[in-house]
Amino acid sequence: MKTNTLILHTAALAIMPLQLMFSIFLLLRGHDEPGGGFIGGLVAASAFVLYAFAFGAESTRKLLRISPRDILAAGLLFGLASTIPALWSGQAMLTAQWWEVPLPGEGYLKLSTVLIFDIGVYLAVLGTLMTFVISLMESEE
Amino acid sequence: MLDRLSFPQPWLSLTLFITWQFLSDGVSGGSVVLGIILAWGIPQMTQGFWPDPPAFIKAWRMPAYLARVIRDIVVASFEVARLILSPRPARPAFICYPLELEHPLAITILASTISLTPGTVSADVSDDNKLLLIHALDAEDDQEVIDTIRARYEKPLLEMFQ
Amino acid sequence: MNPYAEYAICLLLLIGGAFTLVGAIGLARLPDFFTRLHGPTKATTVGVGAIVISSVIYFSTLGQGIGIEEILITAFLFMTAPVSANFLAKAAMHLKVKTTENSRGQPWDQ
Amino acid sequence: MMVTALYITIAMVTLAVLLNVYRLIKGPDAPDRVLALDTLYINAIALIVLLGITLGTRMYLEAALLIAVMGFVGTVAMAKYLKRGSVIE
Repeated sequence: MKTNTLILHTAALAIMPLQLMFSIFLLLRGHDEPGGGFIGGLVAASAFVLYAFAFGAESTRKLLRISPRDILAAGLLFGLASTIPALWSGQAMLTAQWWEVPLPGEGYLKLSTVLIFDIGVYLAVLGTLMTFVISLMESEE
Repeated sequence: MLDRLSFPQPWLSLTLFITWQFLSDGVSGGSVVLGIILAWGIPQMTQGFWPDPPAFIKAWRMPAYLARVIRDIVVASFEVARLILSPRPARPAFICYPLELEHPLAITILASTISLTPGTVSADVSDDNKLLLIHALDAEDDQEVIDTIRARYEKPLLEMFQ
Repeated sequence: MNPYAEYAICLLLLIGGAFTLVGAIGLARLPDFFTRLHGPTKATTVGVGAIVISSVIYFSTLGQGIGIEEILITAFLFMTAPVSANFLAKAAMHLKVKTTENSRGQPWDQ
Repeated sequence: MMVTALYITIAMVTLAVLLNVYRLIKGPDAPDRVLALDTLYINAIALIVLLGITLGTRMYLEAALLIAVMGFVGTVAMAKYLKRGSVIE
């Protein structure tokens, strides 16, 4: 059965950029306000799922460029990497470390192992959900 | 390599950048840098899938159209509220609306407008993008509904997407 | 607080609540699926839009700045409501949901 | 005065939620139930915004935006399921 998905195509293309931006926003504000890697990854995954509904599994793979399994693996690596700086300075594993990088103009870019861990969670959630959805779609075809 | 560094959809990039400045509570060095990265990166991901842009969009006509749609939405909701609360049974009907617009983006805008305005919901587009199926909550005459939509919404959109 | 802002907030809140309620009444009492579709797409979207705008006015008179989140919520609702209505209508036509006797015309078979 | 208006609005939205639940339980066909769920999440956004005004905080607005984003994807997924008999393609 073929249906005309014109409206969904256009809507997905218009809504996706907003969802992706919102997911990055949630990821970055996770330190001291509600938000964080998990929910950010969920919103990003929902953007790609909407895209997959409109255009199919094949073009979603093309859009992601990297295999969703590799995204998941990269997320786990980031999570592991965030534990090492604490060991370096002789503290217990996963203790948060903070660095402040001065920016041109005023203000500091605050970097921390918490952020690296959050990015890891973000990528892991995104990778897991996209692995589910894309392989389910391909098994149906 | 050069096209990797360009902004394929300047309007989308600008919208994303401005929205990001508001989201991150005021303009600062970090928010500008991140905003530029986002405004560049997100359109890069999706640009290949947009339909070819129409030759020329008269974007300055958009505010007038939006103002008309918002006014109609407010009027429409009072009309629908009256219909829902009145004891008289409504006369629902399915109407086939022949489209004059051709560009997918224009058809989507028209369909969304129809869904949000007086007593009509756009239900489907035919496979050749020539017909729009509309469900009207209370229609005395099919032709009257078609004429209203043609005059109020499709004409301005046709002028915009030439 | 500025009394005019307060009147505007009250008015928008009451309008919003009334439309949300009317949308739900339409959903509960109209005869068939396609007529029920009209309640949520129009009345409820407008109702929630009015409530969200009253929130914008309230927080900006408190001096907390104009909230981008509220504007994003409104924009998002107005972008998505027609799309989901369209999708549900397609699904209902595919399942050949019954329509009331007094409705004219039939959805074409896909 | 504003507090009164706020409470009246909350009462109206709550009544709307109850009517939606009635349609969710009764709704003769599956599309009716999905439509009721769609309306429910929009009403939940209204309730969260009203809660934010009552407590005078803007902290909950992100939650409302999140519900708007995820609810839409959920409705599209369920409509897709109804159309094809399976969620995916």
